[in-house]
Amino acid sequence: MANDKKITIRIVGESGEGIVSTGEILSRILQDMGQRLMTFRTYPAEIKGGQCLFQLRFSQRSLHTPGENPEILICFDEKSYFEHGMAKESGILIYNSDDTAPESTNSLLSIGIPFDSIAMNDIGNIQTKNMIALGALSHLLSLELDQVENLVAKRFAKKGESIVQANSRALHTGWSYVQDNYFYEHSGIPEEQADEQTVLLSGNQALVLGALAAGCRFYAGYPITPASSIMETMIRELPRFGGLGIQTEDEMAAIGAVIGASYAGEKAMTATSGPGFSLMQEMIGLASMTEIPVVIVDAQRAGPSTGMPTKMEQGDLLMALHGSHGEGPRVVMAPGTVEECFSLTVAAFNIAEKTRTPVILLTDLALAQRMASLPLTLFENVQAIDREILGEQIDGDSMPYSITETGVNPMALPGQPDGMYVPTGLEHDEHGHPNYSPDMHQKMTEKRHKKLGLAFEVHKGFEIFKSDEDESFEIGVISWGSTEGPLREALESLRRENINIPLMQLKLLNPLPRQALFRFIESVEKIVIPEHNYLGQLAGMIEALTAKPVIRLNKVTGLPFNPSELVDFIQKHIRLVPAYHEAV
Amino acid sequence: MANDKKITIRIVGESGEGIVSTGEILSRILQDMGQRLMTFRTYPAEIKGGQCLFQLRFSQRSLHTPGENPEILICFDEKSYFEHGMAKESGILIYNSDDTAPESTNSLLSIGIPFDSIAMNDIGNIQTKNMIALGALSHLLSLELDQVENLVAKRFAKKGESIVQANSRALHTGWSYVQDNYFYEHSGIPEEQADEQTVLLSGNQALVLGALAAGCRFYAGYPITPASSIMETMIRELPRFGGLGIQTEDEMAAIGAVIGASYAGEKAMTATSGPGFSLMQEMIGLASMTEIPVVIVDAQRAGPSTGMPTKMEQGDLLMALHGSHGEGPRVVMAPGTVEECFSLTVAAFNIAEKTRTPVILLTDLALAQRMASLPLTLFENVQAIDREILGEQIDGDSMPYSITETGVNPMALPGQPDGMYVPTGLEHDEHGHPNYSPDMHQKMTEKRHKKLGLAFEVHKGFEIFKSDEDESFEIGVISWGSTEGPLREALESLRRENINIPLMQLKLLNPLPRQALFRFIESVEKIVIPEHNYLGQLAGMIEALTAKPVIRLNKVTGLPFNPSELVDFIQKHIRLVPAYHEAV
Amino acid sequence: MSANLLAKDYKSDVKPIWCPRCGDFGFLSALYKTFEELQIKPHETVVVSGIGCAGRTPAFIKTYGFHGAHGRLLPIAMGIKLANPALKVIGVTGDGDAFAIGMGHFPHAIRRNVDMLYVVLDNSVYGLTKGQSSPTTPIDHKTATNPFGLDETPLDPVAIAIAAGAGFVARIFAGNMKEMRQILPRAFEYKGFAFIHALSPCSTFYDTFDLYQKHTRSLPDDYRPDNRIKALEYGSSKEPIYTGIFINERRATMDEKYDALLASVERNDGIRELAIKWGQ
Amino acid sequence: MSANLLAKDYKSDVKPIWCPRCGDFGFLSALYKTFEELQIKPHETVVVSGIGCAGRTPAFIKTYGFHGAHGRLLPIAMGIKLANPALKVIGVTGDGDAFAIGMGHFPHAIRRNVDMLYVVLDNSVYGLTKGQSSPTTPIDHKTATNPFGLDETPLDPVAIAIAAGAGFVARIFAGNMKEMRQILPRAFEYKGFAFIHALSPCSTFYDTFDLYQKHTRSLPDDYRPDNRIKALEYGSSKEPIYTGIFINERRATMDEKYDALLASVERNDGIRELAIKWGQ
Ligand SMILES: Cc1ncc(C[n+]2csc(CCOP(=O)(O)OP(=O)(O)O)c2C)c(N)n1
Ligand SMILES: Cc1ncc(C[n+]2csc(CCOP(=O)(O)OP(=O)(O)O)c2C)c(N)n1
Ligand code: SF4
Ligand code: SF4
Ligand SMILES: [Mg+2]
Ligand SMILES: [Mg+2]
Repeated sequence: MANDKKITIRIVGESGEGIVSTGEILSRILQDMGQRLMTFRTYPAEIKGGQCLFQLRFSQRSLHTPGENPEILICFDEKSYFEHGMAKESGILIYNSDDTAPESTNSLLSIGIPFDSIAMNDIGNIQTKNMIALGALSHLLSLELDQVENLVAKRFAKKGESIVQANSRALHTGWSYVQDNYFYEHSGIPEEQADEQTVLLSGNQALVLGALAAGCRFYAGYPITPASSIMETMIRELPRFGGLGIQTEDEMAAIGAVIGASYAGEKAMTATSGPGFSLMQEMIGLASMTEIPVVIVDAQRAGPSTGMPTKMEQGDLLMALHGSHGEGPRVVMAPGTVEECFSLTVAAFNIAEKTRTPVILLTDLALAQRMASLPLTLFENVQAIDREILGEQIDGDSMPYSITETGVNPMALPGQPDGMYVPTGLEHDEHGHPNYSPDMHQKMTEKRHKKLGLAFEVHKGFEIFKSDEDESFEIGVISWGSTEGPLREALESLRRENINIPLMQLKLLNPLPRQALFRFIESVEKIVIPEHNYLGQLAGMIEALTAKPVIRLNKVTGLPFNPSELVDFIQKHIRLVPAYHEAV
Repeated sequence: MANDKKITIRIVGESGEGIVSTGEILSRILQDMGQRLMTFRTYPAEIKGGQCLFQLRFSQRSLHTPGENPEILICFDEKSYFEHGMAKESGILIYNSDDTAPESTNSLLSIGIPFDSIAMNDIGNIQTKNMIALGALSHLLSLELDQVENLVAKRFAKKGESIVQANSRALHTGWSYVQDNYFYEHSGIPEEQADEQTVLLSGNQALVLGALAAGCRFYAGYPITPASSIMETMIRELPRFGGLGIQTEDEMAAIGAVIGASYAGEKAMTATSGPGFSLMQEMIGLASMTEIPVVIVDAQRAGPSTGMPTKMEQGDLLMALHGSHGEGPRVVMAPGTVEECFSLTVAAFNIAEKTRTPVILLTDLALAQRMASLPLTLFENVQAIDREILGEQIDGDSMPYSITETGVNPMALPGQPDGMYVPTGLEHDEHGHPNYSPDMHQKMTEKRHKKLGLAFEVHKGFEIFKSDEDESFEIGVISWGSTEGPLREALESLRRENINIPLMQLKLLNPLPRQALFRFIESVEKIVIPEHNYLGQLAGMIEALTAKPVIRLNKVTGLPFNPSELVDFIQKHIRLVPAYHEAV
Repeated sequence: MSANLLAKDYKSDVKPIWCPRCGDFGFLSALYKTFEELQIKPHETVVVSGIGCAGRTPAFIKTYGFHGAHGRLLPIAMGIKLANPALKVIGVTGDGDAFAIGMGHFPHAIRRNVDMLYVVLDNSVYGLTKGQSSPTTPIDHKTATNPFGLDETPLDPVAIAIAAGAGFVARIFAGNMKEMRQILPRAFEYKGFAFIHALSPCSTFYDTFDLYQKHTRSLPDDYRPDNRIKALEYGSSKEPIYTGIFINERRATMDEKYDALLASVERNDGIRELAIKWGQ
Repeated sequence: MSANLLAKDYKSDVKPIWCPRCGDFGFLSALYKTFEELQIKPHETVVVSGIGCAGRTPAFIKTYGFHGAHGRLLPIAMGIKLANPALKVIGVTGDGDAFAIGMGHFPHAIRRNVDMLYVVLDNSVYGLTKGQSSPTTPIDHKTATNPFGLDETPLDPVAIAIAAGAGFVARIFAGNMKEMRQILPRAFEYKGFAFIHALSPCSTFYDTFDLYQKHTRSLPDDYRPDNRIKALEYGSSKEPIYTGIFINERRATMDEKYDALLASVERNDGIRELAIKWGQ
């Protein structure tokens, strides 16, 4: 059974050498061949220059991560090798023999190809280096060269016939170079098709699809890495759904427009990253106070300040919960996978509409840019919940902010006769009129917080991964966001060594699924929480909630956990007495 | 011994009737007479209209609160009585007999004075109502009428001779009205002088003095209640100290200018309240990342959003800690008293300069506007710490961000030859050059957090109040900010019933004085944390830190705790099993 | 809803909290009357504001409204208008809200040509926060935050609006009811971003009523609002301070462009199909 | 420090990360040369920037600098100047940073007349974030965020600066070294807020080099920079796009006013005395 085989390919080189497009083309081909993929990329913040990495991994089963050490590494220059080369002995290295050959390779087989001279002398276009590499790769993977050629031709059609021709020649040359000079026994790609139809989408693309599926019809945003592509796609697609997306002058304008549009009846969203999210805080408080449903995506990147705009981090959790003055409750959710970038976005809108509360969706740079194969069924039968509209229910009693059992009132929409009201950021009575009496503030504060509980009617807020029916464990892991993938892979590999560790992945970070959390925590002796931040932000929340100490695993390097480092971490910590985090 | 006698006077009426100026004049007189005072005011957010309250309490000893039920209540209309009247049977009521007499008074003696008719008919100026009341009060307190008259004349001198005259007549009329119509055996104000010289200052005034004493020479701000008076005073006073204060176009400009000024070498501060504080978050992250010392005052008011601009709350603690994206560490401090508005502001600057980190000073509306008698010695021998300047130390090794043992580097100031560097919000290496390598980010993140520990070299971060040498207690209270006063008063009264409860008042909220906290918590069975917010923000922090559940007492009415409600709360909760906060 | 609506029918049951003689009363009353004159439909109208004394306006009007955050009126108003272009959107706020903290949005609302009326009640002071300087406070006027006269040259909102390319720019004085009644209906009829600089004295912190009474003058009868250079000359004159319509030019609005786009664009064929298009 | 400094002495050891043929190179090189010409003292100079490709400038210059936050250049620069008026403060940033997110500070820096040079390298696009529209992108230019041509009328920064009352307003083209070398020294010498609108093409996302080569023209020789109405006429002309100094008028700067105040004011007599003054 070749079913379980996973192959990882890494392409590294200077930014501008076509690293990403080579990776993307290869990914498409493998996707076409019925493989399941997951990708990862990391690149410098500058427009040009700096080292860049694209990694893809494929298999016939769903993947949790884009892999660690590659089976095949393509490396355009020595510098890239040292920054992104192989960590331990493994796989095949293809390097640029016109550059210095990497001194200390750990590869089992090294293939030197003079990319520069072939590109310049044989093809007559230095830009075709990456196509030579792709040709070589195609041979190693025994891909159909025709198919590769077609896809490349399609992608570069706009650049004109001569480029397409040059690319074709480069592909063939690369293919032949390996065929002629090396002998490599490859197993080929399994023929057998994966059982479901899948599509290869990035986290941001899945999120946009989720928003559209949920009924989002207004988008306003401001460019920022890694959220810009959400805006660009929304602006392009929304009109075809009868909606509108705009770029505003800053993030405060973006969230302002979103609040206005939602007040006027459209489901509305904005997306940003850390710096823009900080700027939106005051207005998020306004949405909370006026009970206008909005969805805000924070695609986290490494901070603080401008930080590392092209690196990932999970540093914004506590800001998502508490980033505004006073206590303006918000719902906070975090997808762990590309698939959830779709499904939790739908849930985010549903919760926003149901609770009339801002919902914050925390993704991160790695997840936003990760591509993964998703089953097409995901996009079928999506349930969208709409806010309750005042409609015909108008009677003497219905006030825009009356204190109901759930805390939620139907919304009147401008244009609707007799529903007139004026939302205000001031504390207000049930009519929405400014009111600062002690009682009113206490009651309204309670009302605004109470509504959050309704989120659980849309989403239970967590998922638990455990392989067997054990009832109690020495150690249990709790996670949020994109650490899910490496953790699942790490725990699966521990399980193969008969170490059974359950994982609770939290999807709702506010409100927290308390009961499930308590149950989970009661079933384990020690809790480990790995996070890409320094403070252990979720860890602190769990400790506050459960009064139980947590073992923190914190990594702030801008790069996602590898399953193997998690395995090492856990194995190292599993025998230690739980200790408070010692920093600060 | 009259030493311990405390008298509380409350004046209530419609905003615009001179409630506050009457209270302030009376306070000055009592201050002149060597009394120790504390005041409280609450008023509507509108410029005109709405009910308004001024309360003052005096004694020969320092006070913890402005009192609860007044010994004397002056009430200009019935509506005010119902909003701000007496809760239980006590004291003397002076009411406006031209208005409806309060129906259900709880007072022991009621004095009706026809304020309107006297003012209109006898004095010929309806504005003098409050002076008639002041005259009556002067009689009840057997003040020197001459002295009162002089102070009033001084205060109204600008308004012209005829106003001064009318006021004098009104004072005399009020005095005589009580003398002629009522018999009241008053004990008078103790002659004996308090032992130290004191001054009567508001929280905001004390804070400004602290900033000036610490060496603050640049201020930028934007108007907002209750921080505006800090800006107005700084702008007026700074030039006399060789500095400059400005009003900017918004809060982002204010914090930007402050960061620029501090980079260029001046100690700099801004002050705001919730909405402005939210807007500053991105820039606070920049200060943290670039290691520019700045002091930011957040005079909290009731939130979220515009909220209740003239009411108090403690809702911004978690935002102060985590309000910016990524993890840009800041020091957070909170004065509990007017005295500490001075001393902790000095400490805030000292910590900022020492750690090159933004320091946030959390006050609140009640504290900002509270007046209290402070010993003059407070303002003597203030120790100001200055940042370490690169100066002569320049050598090959000194880089602007080198990773030193403490984490802190001396600062080069523009103008200084050879110290040139470019602070950046991007992650950077020791030279300050942008650098996104995994190692560098991890190290620099650690460096920025580690520095916070130096705060304890300036301030130990807490104070413990306990009356005896007991080593362990059934219950212990932890508090922050202006709940200190009512708590001390509450615990003192419990102590009189032989219930000994220690209080730990936290002054440094980040970093927390962990060791002292652990010691304190180990000495008590149950922890109670009263806060003016809904979530129990400090409570959550303590639970996270100590993994010990806390009994939360939360009040979000916009009004400060009364000692008696704290006593009730504590007595009610003292027998209960600690329970998680049940909301949400 | 068919019966004739009177000015008073547009009053909400919240009483204005303004001080006696506040200029804002004059404007509000002209607004009620204009509503009556044009028989504005309350439920199809949204009055949006920022924070300040002027910003309290929506609460006093029986239409839809939005009392937002300080400085963010324009983005909120834009969102409302784009979500439902059938609504009549009116922004009313103060000079600090509009030209200090809200300044960044002003030229952008203008260049987008959001179809709305934007009235800034300019009292050259911060009223609600009690007397600090605003961007339009004259240099020589000492305020709580300008005790030494260190202040800056005041901004000229009309000049900025013209330079940013606004299609409708006018100035009114809250003490001149007759002229307000003439200008407001024209601003309402204008399709596009209409900016009104409304001189509205603060009787409590900076009473400029007499000053404006004396120094304002209506634009000459032969003034034609179609020339930007001329508009700038008249608009920024300090003596006299002209009131009237400086510019009145029509161009395509954001919602019109958007409508045209919607009419021209192919409809989607569902989420699944989009996923296939992107992902295969 | 007394030896003659050459242009190259002002280069830091950080290499510009800009794309080949980026317009910003041209400006930077003119700046180095102007530094040499004026023998600017590196340690008394601070180059402040926002975020963007243009915003990276300070890193490449061997003076003091500050690479701040997106849109906040002007407040930071003002703080630096007010804290130490002896410093020469130069702001350099992009059109998005300056006129989108940073727009709100622009008229205020102008009216305060902060003594600094403010250069906006305008490529009419967001470079660093890869090709979105900026406030100065022409309507007909399709971008990642303007796929349908729904965009707005571009802002005219020179017109806004003039309307806000700036004392020094100029336009340069990064492809015209000769003229930059003439204008930059004059801007440096100007005491007060000097604004330079620098046309600086983005070779990667919107290459307008040839366009500007063709359409820019220097102001006529007899143009005198002392008339705002005329300045507006020339400054906002689209064909040709004029380069040169539109306005050059002196008025008191913020630091001068502040110096005068400091000289006139009575010194304090200590904190204790102030406490007594307020509290007794
Ligand atoms: C972010 C923020 N900063 C400051 C304030 C405080 N604030 C309320 S209204 C106002 C200005 C009022 O002036 P203006 O806009 O001229 O309106 P006016 O009261 O004069 O009508 C300010 C600064 C606030 N509410 N929010
Ligand atoms: C608050 C915030 N929002 C968004 C960004 C992302 N961002 C970085 S640079 C930039 C704009 C760059 O355009 P421009 O100012 O024109 O400079 P250019 O790159 O074209 O020189 C943006 C939106 C950010 N860093 N901070
Ligand atoms: S303070 Fe001024 S602006 Fe505000 S209501 Fe009173 S008069 Fe009007
Ligand atoms: S993207 Fe454009 S602006 Fe940025 S460096 Fe490249 S050419 Fe210059
Ligand atoms: Mg105003
Ligand atoms: Mg640009």
